[in-house]
Amino acid sequence: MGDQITKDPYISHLELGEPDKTFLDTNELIINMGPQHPATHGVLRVILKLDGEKVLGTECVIGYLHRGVEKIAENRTYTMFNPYVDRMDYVAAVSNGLGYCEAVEKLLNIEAPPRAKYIRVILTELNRLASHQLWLGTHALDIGAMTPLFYTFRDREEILKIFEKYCGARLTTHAFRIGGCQYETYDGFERDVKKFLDFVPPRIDEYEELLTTNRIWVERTRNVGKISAADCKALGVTGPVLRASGVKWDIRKALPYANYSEFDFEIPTGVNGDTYDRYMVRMQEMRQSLRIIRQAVEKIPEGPIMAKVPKVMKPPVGEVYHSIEAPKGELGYFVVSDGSTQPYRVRVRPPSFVNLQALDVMVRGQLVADVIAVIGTLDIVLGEVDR
Amino acid sequence: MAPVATTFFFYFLSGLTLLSGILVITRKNPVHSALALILGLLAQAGLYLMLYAPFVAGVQIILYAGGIMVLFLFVIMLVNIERSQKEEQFNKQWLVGILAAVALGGLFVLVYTKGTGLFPQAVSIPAESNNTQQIGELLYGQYMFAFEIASLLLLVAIIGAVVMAKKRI
Amino acid sequence: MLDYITSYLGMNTTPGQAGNVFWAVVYIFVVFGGVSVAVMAMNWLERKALAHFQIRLGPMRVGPHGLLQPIADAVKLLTKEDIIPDEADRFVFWIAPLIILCASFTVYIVIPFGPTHAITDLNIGILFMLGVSSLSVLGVVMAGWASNSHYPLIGSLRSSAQMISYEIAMGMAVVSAILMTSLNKSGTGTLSMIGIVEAQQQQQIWFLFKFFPLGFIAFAIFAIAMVAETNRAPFDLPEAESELTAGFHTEYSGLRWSLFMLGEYAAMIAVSSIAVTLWLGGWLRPFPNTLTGATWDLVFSLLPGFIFLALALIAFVGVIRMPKHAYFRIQTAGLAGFGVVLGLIGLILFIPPVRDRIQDIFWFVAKVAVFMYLYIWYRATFPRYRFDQLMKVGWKVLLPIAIGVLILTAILGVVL
Amino acid sequence: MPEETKSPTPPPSGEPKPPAGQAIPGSVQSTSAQKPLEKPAAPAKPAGPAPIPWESPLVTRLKAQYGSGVREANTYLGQNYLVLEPSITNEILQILRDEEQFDYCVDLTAVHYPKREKQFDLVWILYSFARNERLRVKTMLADGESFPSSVAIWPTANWLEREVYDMFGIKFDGHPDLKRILLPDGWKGYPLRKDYGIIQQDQEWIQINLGIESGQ
Repeated sequence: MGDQITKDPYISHLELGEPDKTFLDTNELIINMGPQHPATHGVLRVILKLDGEKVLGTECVIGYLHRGVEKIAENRTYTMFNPYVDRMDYVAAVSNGLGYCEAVEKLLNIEAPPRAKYIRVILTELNRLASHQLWLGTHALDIGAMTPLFYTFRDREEILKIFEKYCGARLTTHAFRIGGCQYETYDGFERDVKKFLDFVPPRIDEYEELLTTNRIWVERTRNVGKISAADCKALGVTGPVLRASGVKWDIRKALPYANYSEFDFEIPTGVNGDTYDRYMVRMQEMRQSLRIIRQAVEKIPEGPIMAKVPKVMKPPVGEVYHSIEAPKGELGYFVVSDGSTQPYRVRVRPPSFVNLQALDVMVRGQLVADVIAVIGTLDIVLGEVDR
Repeated sequence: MAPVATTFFFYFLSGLTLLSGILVITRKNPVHSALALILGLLAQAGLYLMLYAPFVAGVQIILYAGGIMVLFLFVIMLVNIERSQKEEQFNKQWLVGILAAVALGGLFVLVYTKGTGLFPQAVSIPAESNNTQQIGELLYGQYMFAFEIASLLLLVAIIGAVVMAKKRI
Repeated sequence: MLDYITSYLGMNTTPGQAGNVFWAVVYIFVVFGGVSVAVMAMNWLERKALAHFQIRLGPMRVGPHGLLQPIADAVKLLTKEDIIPDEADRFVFWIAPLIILCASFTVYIVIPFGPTHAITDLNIGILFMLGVSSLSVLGVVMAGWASNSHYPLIGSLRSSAQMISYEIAMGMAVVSAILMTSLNKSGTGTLSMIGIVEAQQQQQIWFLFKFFPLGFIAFAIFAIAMVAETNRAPFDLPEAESELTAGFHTEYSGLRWSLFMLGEYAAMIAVSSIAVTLWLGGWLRPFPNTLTGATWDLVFSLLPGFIFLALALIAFVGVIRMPKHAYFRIQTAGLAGFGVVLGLIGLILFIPPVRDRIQDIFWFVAKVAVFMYLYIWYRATFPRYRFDQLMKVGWKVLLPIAIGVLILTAILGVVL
Repeated sequence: MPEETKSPTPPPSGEPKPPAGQAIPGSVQSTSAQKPLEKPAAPAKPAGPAPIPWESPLVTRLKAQYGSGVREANTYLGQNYLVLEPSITNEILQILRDEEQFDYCVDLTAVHYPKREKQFDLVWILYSFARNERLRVKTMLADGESFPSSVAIWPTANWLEREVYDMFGIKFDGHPDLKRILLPDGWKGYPLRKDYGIIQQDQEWIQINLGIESGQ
């Protein structure tokens, strides 16, 4: 508890208004939130400097879950490293795999066959839905609403069942391989997905019924953790947080990967950039994901699911940066090859890590309870922050 | 309801009041002092009950024990206790203290020697059931002016506190 | 001695008023025992109901449908290690849960479960209840301070600010109900709990519907404030687990922690009892004016028995639906036994003398149970307020409305 | 790492060689000036992707201003990158943000080449919302050399620079709070350097702080 917060405000030129000083100055309180705290979504430690309940500054201490993923990559072959990426953002493992596989494919200059791309899109979007559902449940729980957690976990279960049927794993799926997909869809895959598409929209309505117009929910989230579009860009914040601030930017549209350019979907955006808008953006994103999945299931072509990939992958010397729109923002892989079987360097650009940096800007001058709401709304996964 | 063991309760509550009073001024930790004070206030509430003044007793508990003392504790907790604990608690006011004690003692002796004749004897034990009503009638009838003055004083105090605590209003 | 004991039985008053110490002690044991059992039942009910709100099953293992879960919990809590932090103020740490417990149990002295079913009837009954229940703030503050830790301290500061703020709105709402008691020919109101219910009986209306919607608004304010008073969702900031881990009782464990819980649930039942007494006619049965006559009296007096029989029936349906496997034999037998007990209670409630004396208690408990269910419902539905919003609701919304209702009630009371 | 990218080794035989430069997701739209794979000096096996010069008004402007300070401006697999002299890099980064609308610093990282004289590649990945264009900026640093911090240009560089410092030991001048971010403060060694073994750990730190003999 005795830790001193660093004096320097982190982002000094973002013009943070000095919090009002009261005439009768109370003692400033330094509180250590985490690393084991029910609302920090893992092992995040936030040191809060408080004036009463008002936050004067924060400092994040991270790294408790650091496993040296990037170092591991340098000592594994391209194929062997593939399962490791699932362990970063473990609630959206499929997205991680997609990003890595596409980055290496680009380095190898090969392309996955169309059917594989469709399978990838379906699974990735399902995973986005699952990730958002998990976010919604935990975020609502942080703000004090218990019930949505159970509703979202019930429906997330259906997605995980599809994953399990497809590749045998529920969480760390390792669903994709470099060059395509390892597994052909199982019998009844389309039926399962279609069934899921039919029953989930009413369930999303159900979540919204509990929260969207709930007075307390609106009061707890409106004008909380506001961040402007300019600040978002300056801080490199991406994903739903950026979109909630009004920037219509989604890598799926801006720099399409896989075969997202073939699908018709919209980018939901917010106006105020507050927690409520981020909530609404993610809720709409869930619906858009369903839309993409429906199109993909209907249009999925027959054909091979694996491109011709050499047994021993030796990408030519070179480097490539490839990023995808993960549920949490821009997930990028910067892969450097020295021509050997092992990547010379794999740099992961983790959305959670970069987004977490905005926490300080978002909570200054707000109350302790808002810190919880903002940590929730940033949708961080500490496995990805710390890697 | 017939009174039960009146003498016992009187001495018990009086002793409790005295004991808590002593604790209030001897404890080094201000929180302990405040807690002792609460005990004293509760004991006083009991004494009021014995005087057939249940309304005053109830108000004593609600306002003093439940409200004001909590605010006391609030303030005590916010100041730095470690520091005030180490400081010398008793300041150099022995003379004033002794004078006050002598004066109070003289008063007690006077009351004791003059006996109950000093106070008007209650004509009858007031009916317990409409005690509240009587207090209300007195407050808003006979003592209206004093009552309003008191509330005005409190209002001034509230405004003063707000002005002091807040730079901008 | 025996004469002393039996002399009360003929009296039509509470043992406290009769000055009968023996029966007062008996009543105290019965009421406190009953409350403790009710707290356990509430514990089970909360877990089950919350689970069903959240599409879970809740406790199922200990006893049939988890019926023995509260007992298992109690045993667990009693046998857990009792940790006192090194830096804690030991005496205050030790006494804080006791204060909360005492404060929430003492109020039961004046709760009228029936015209004669109260330990005693004070002529400042409602004032006494408010005063004593406000003492539980002290326990919270002391617990938070004595733990010598930041989260409990913040939790206790929040808690005391919250409880004091809402007490004011609550008090105003209560006063408007008390004003209504004086609307009789002699113009004398009462603060006595029994007197308040009797006033409703005389005026032939629950105060909930008096001067509609004034009574209803006052009741709504009280219903909101009482949730805040007891630190329950959506006003559970002092123990907001996601912000302050567990608030003021973060550092408590085992027995002491269970005392906090006991105190909290007892306080919930107590404030619900106040609401029932003030606005919902206390022990009076529903529709005493419209559905009058001997037939309806009989129907309503038989209702408790039938409800218990229905509960027994539900238990027996559960027995039938139990899997027919040796593994479940004990559970099935337990559930059947439970059903038999319920059925027996139902049958006993049909005996005319019992029926007449018990039905008041039944209606009172039934009304309180509605509030208990509401507590669970709130918890399942609402997110948590933020502290400043909580204060805003208390001071800027509830208090002005409560004062307005009070003034209007006074005016109407004078005019009408 | 221009040394490597300049002369890509031909890929091993048996590797499929789909035509390069087409349908690569994430490729940059505004590089229409590029001519796909027309390098005359192609080796016998023609299809290996190779960096090709990147021609765009941006490069022209920069080259006009800084001349040979812009050491390379190439496109590899449809991705543009600049290799700059360390001395002018910070200046150019500022220009890229202010004048060329690269307002989003996607990532900042480093690559370690222990055999080179200047051991480190410092890599910025930039993105422009207005141009919908991604750009990599690279510069080379020797061990122990520090580099001006770009926190003033993109606040997001704060943690990214801390991570580079944590993992590679590259110091950034003018960083508001340069300290380790993922590893504990007292840790010795920079794990992502190539000379740091994969199971190597700071035994001393582990013994002191965790109270165990070894972290293995």
